[in-house]
Amino acid sequence: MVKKGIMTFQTTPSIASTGVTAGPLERKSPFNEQFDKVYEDERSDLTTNEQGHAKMIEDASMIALSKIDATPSDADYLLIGDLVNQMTPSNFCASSLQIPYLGMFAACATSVSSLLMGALLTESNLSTCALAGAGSQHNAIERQFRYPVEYGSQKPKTAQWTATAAGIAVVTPFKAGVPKITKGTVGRVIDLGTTDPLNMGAAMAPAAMDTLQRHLKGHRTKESDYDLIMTGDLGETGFTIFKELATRQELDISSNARDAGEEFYGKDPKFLAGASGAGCSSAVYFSYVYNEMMKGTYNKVLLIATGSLLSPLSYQQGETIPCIAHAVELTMK
Amino acid sequence: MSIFITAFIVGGLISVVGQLLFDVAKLTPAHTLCILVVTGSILDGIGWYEPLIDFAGAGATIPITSFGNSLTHGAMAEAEKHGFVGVLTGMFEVTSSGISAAILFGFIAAVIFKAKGKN
Amino acid sequence: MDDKKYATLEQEISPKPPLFQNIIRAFLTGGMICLVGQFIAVFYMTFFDFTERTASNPTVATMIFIAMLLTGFGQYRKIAQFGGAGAAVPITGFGNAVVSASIEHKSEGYVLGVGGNMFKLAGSVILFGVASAFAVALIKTILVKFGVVSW
Amino acid sequence: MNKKRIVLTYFYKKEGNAIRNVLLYVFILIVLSGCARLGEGVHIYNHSTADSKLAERIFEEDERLVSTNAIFHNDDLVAGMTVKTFSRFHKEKIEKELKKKLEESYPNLTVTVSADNKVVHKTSQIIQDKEEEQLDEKLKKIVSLLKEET
Repeated sequence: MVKKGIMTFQTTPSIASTGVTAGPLERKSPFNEQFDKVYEDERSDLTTNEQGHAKMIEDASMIALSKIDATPSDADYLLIGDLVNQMTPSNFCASSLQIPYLGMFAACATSVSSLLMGALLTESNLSTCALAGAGSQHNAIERQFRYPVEYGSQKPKTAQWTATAAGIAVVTPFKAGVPKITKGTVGRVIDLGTTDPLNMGAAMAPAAMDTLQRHLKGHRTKESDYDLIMTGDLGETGFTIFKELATRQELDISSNARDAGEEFYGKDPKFLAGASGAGCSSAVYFSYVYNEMMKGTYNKVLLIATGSLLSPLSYQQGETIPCIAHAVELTMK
Repeated sequence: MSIFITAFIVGGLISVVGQLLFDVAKLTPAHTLCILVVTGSILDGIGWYEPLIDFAGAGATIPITSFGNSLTHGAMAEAEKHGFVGVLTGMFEVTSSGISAAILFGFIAAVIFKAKGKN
Repeated sequence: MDDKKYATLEQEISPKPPLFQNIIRAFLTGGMICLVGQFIAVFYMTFFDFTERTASNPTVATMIFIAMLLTGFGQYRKIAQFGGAGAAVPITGFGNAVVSASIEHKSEGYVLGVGGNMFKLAGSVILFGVASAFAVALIKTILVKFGVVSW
Repeated sequence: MNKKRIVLTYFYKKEGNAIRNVLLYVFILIVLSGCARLGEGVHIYNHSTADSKLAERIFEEDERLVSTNAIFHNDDLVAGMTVKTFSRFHKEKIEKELKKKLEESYPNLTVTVSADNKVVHKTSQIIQDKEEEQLDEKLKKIVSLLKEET
């Protein structure tokens, strides 16, 4: 049954293992303990930020594969993405891993869009081991979208800090004892005319709400069915708006909704509204959420990763910020 | 020694104007700085900026407005001597120590430093 | 939900910049930087052969040098987050814009990276400085020729 | 890895020291710039044949001045003056006015009047040290410094 982006996976592809790497600053994160590898150096001891970025994704992939005793030659597909121009870090990572590669781009929602793609390939019997995930590196992304890292500009409280992290999940056919991908919803691009690139949370919140509503309606489930509904990187401002929108739609998510970006740095005011970036949602989803599901804390989880599809060119030309959100439902059973 | 007090106050007030352009007029830093530079240039044209420098010293020479002022001042000094041709030649003669210093130190910094994502 | 309705909702929920606090901080930071500049100017006047007029050049250069060090050690960003326009408006902010862009683009090499991107942020200030200086000098020259004002 | 961290922490410590040092220098500057001056009022150092009384009156009568250091030497009259805070806006005007007055009173002398900090400082030094040798050269230097434009 596939209709208007509503997906149900009959064979329940499973996430056999995950690998998460993070930069040195991410030690401040309350999820720090859950990360598989934390670098001492933000460039992973390489010369440029972009090389460090590629290395981080590569290491995450290798860690994820090693957990199921596999090597890159056992993997069928590499479905990864990042935010740098033309996704070069992902491309270089794919070049060194030599796994058949499909570049994925949904900005910060790449973690879920790649997971959905991995599940589709597995569902249709085309893949037995697909790597899905995304990464971001603070310096490389800030320079891409905003100002040079050392440039002094006063950021408002709504601004978010791009996380240095990468998260990779290995999607395999049904496997007992690990989280399974049961449902998914592909988001629509929602653009409510916001133009402030330093308030991305507010731009993305309506997209997250649209996808949540469509997911609940399309799969005939209720918001209270989920142990956890986790949005990607709305940040403090965006998440507050998201909850307000939910109240207006008469959805009660006060007890089970959380936001990865808001919590990523432990609500440290130094990081303003929280974390953002493709690495933020994938790191939290594939470490904390995955581990908690393995422990049995959560059984049914809805992950809604949000992404703002802007470029420095588009907002300098005065365009609005179009946003997207993809949802994936995981169950432990 | 009152020059130190006036420098502090005038420098602070020019910064406050910048902050108002940031927060109230919602301008980007680049737009704000351009407006201030043009303002400095115009103030020099009507002859108000030099008295301000006399009054506040570094309070008027350190803000970016002085950049517009020094360029305009150079151009006008040449224009006073040579008329219309002076406006043009003046433009090529005047430089700001700010630009040369920024170029030189920017290059040195690029040799020495690396960008860090620390918070 | 339409654009306008959402815009009001967003305005309601998004935290406003604390205007009063920002102004105080900008005043203190901007004032402090100018005060340091004044000390440097007095230093040059006292120990070297500079008058009030001529001291401003070495003062500006020294301030940019300090801005370079602060930028390189990652401190200027913090000053700017605290002081806002107080750190952006003084010439040190201009220095910071140039230095930060240079450091950032070092990875593309000294010619294409540093040379090509140094004025990425500060270039507009130079453009408008030079253009407005030209316009103002031209207008003033015309006015003087017509006898409306004198030099 | 470890070594790198040690180097980094060293730099951070250095940074703290650097800031402290800057503050120290600033403090020294205040002390130095504060003490090398003559106090308020008119200070005249007459090293010529001219009568300085007239100049003294001109300076004393002008209410916008805080202090004046005037040096008469051969054919030169060099005066450095500190102007009241809010009169600094009209510094140039005051300089011109006084220069005109002095030139009228002393038609034989070359008059240089300036409210520039540097001139005040230099003239203070000369008067305090009661300098006689090389006075000519020193005065010429002051005048030439003032002529520099940028």
